[in-house]
Amino acid sequence: MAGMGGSPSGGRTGHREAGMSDAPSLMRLELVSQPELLAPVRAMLTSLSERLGFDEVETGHLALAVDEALANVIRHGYDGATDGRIWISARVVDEPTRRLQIEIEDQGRQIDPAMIRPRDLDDVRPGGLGVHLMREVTDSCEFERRTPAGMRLVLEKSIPTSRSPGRRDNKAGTPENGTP
Amino acid sequence: MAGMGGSPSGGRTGHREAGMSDAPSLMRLELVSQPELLAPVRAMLTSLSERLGFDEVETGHLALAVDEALANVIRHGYDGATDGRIWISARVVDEPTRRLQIEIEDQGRQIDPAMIRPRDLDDVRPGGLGVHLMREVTDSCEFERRTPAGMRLVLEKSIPTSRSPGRRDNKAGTPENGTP
Amino acid sequence: MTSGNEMQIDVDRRDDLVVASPVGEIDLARSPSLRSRLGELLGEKPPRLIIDLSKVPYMDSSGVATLVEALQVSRSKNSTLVLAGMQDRVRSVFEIARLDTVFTIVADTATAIRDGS
Amino acid sequence: MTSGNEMQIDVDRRDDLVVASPVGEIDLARSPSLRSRLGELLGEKPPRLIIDLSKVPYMDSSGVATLVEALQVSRSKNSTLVLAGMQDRVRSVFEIARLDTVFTIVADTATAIRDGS
Ligand SMILES: Nc1ncnc2c1ncn2[C@@H]1O[C@H](COP(=O)(O)OP(=O)(O)O)[C@@H](O)[C@H]1O
Ligand SMILES: Nc1ncnc2c1ncn2[C@@H]1O[C@H](COP(=O)(O)OP(=O)(O)O)[C@@H](O)[C@H]1O
Repeated sequence: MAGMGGSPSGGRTGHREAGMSDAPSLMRLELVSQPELLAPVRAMLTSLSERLGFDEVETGHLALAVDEALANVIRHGYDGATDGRIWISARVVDEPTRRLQIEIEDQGRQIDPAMIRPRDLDDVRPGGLGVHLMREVTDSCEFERRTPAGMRLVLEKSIPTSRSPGRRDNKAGTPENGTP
Repeated sequence: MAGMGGSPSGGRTGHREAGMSDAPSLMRLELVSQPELLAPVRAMLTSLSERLGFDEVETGHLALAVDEALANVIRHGYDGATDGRIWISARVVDEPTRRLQIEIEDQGRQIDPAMIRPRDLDDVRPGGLGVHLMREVTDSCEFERRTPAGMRLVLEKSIPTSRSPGRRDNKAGTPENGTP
Repeated sequence: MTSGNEMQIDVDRRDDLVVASPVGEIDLARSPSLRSRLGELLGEKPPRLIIDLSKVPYMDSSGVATLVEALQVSRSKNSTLVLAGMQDRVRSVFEIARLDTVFTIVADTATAIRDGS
Repeated sequence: MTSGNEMQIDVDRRDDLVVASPVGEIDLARSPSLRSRLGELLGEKPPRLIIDLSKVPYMDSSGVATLVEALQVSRSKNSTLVLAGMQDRVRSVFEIARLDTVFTIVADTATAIRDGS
């Protein structure tokens, strides 16, 4: 299964950019820039991060960060056009610390990453909160220009190490653990 | 946004096979053949089909059909290896009737589609139910060999026309519809 | 693909107040629908508009922006806007956006009605 | 990626019966864990094993196969296996597989305990 030649999304593994880990993706999603698809993507990432051991709050934060990122691609990258393409990939990176890495790529408008920044929150007005929320709920949030077009955003969130959801309620010494 | 050249999953739109509609995909997912990813995929498809207007039972059936199909790819196509690739795409086809079409592709073992059939249910034994379930809960379920490797399965389920989830509880004549 | 974009909003009109209860997740797909319904309701210049968020399990910044705009419109119309019944996950978004002190936020609709805040 | 593969199963031992309550969706990732826990429990040769499915919102054919196997093992050990509290969506899978008459299926655990079926 090493070669990706002839696969429907051939060439995927040829795209390792600066900042991205070499770990293979668990999943890679291509979608059109329709706001209706944000809910399915959140549902998928919520389930994935629950399985990875994130708790409810962290899972909600991860879904929020990706939702905000995709909403920005749809609104700013593609100016609301619904036929743009967006790629989302998820991988688990173990070094230096275990974390979930989500990469979001588009082919839309490019912008200097330094220009993508949260606004002053004291100025209460509608909008301008997405980047602030993304930064607050992730451990890392890095934009860069893609070649030849569009933007790439890499979001990272540390995976809690100690929890194991499967055994959560089974304490040592209770009958259900004492089975021979 | 027409050309897909240079996109991370370049060449996608070049893959229109017999039996597949020309309608563009809403989403296309590439995943590794790990059973842990079945839950995230179900969550995504559940959310997508709710948004498309499927009711709870139909939504559950759709998720079940795709789950069974993926489980078979993992177990039979890849013999349980977790580094195989699987592609799932979802599109809405309008002609002749509006339906959700889910395509599942792999690069694993090939088998004569005529050999993939439900077993006699009167013989009660563990296993051998997946294909039967898939057929029962979808409107169409067609296997074919892919070129050069692996299998393709196209599942279809009709989209109910009359329901509109957004207005479900708002009846004409009630105050909330009488607003100027 | 459009059927899921319309926000279900249950509306209850009482003497001097309107209770609007959106049902479901509020994101970029649905906030335009929420925005236009709230605009309609505020157009009626209710003395008080209570937005019951108890059936909203998720809200992103497009939903928050819609509520900020509704707050501004309500002020221009001398309506009082109150957010009631916010779930924890939604409240955390308001806190991160530092809007939890900008809005009048109460535990539930009953409190909002009783307090006449 | 392994942390979510283990099925949480709460076990309650009473006089002549064991109640096993799996919690969560049962699919290809989790049915091996369910299979080994049920094998352990049946190894104790309980007169009755009640599997409480009230906290299982989803089951695919790998879960069904695991339960069919457990039924066969229970018979070989003269244990009585009862499925209790099945949610509608799970029941529909058993019906489509025409296994709803092969298993003893009761409304809830209390019924299973009382009836001594
Ligand atoms: N994907 C993107 N492509 C282009 N520009 C972006 C993108 N994401 C964010 N931006 C820029 O960053 C600014 C801040 O974004 P944000 O905090 O989400 O607020 P808002 O989108 O409401 O303006 C945007 O106004 C836009 O100029
Ligand atoms: N994706 C696939 N690739 C290869 N063979 C398959 C695939 N899906 C199903 N099959 C074949 O069809 C048979 C019936 O499948 P199913 O009804 O799911 O029962 P089970 O998988 O328990 O045997 C399998 O035993 C296998 O031989």
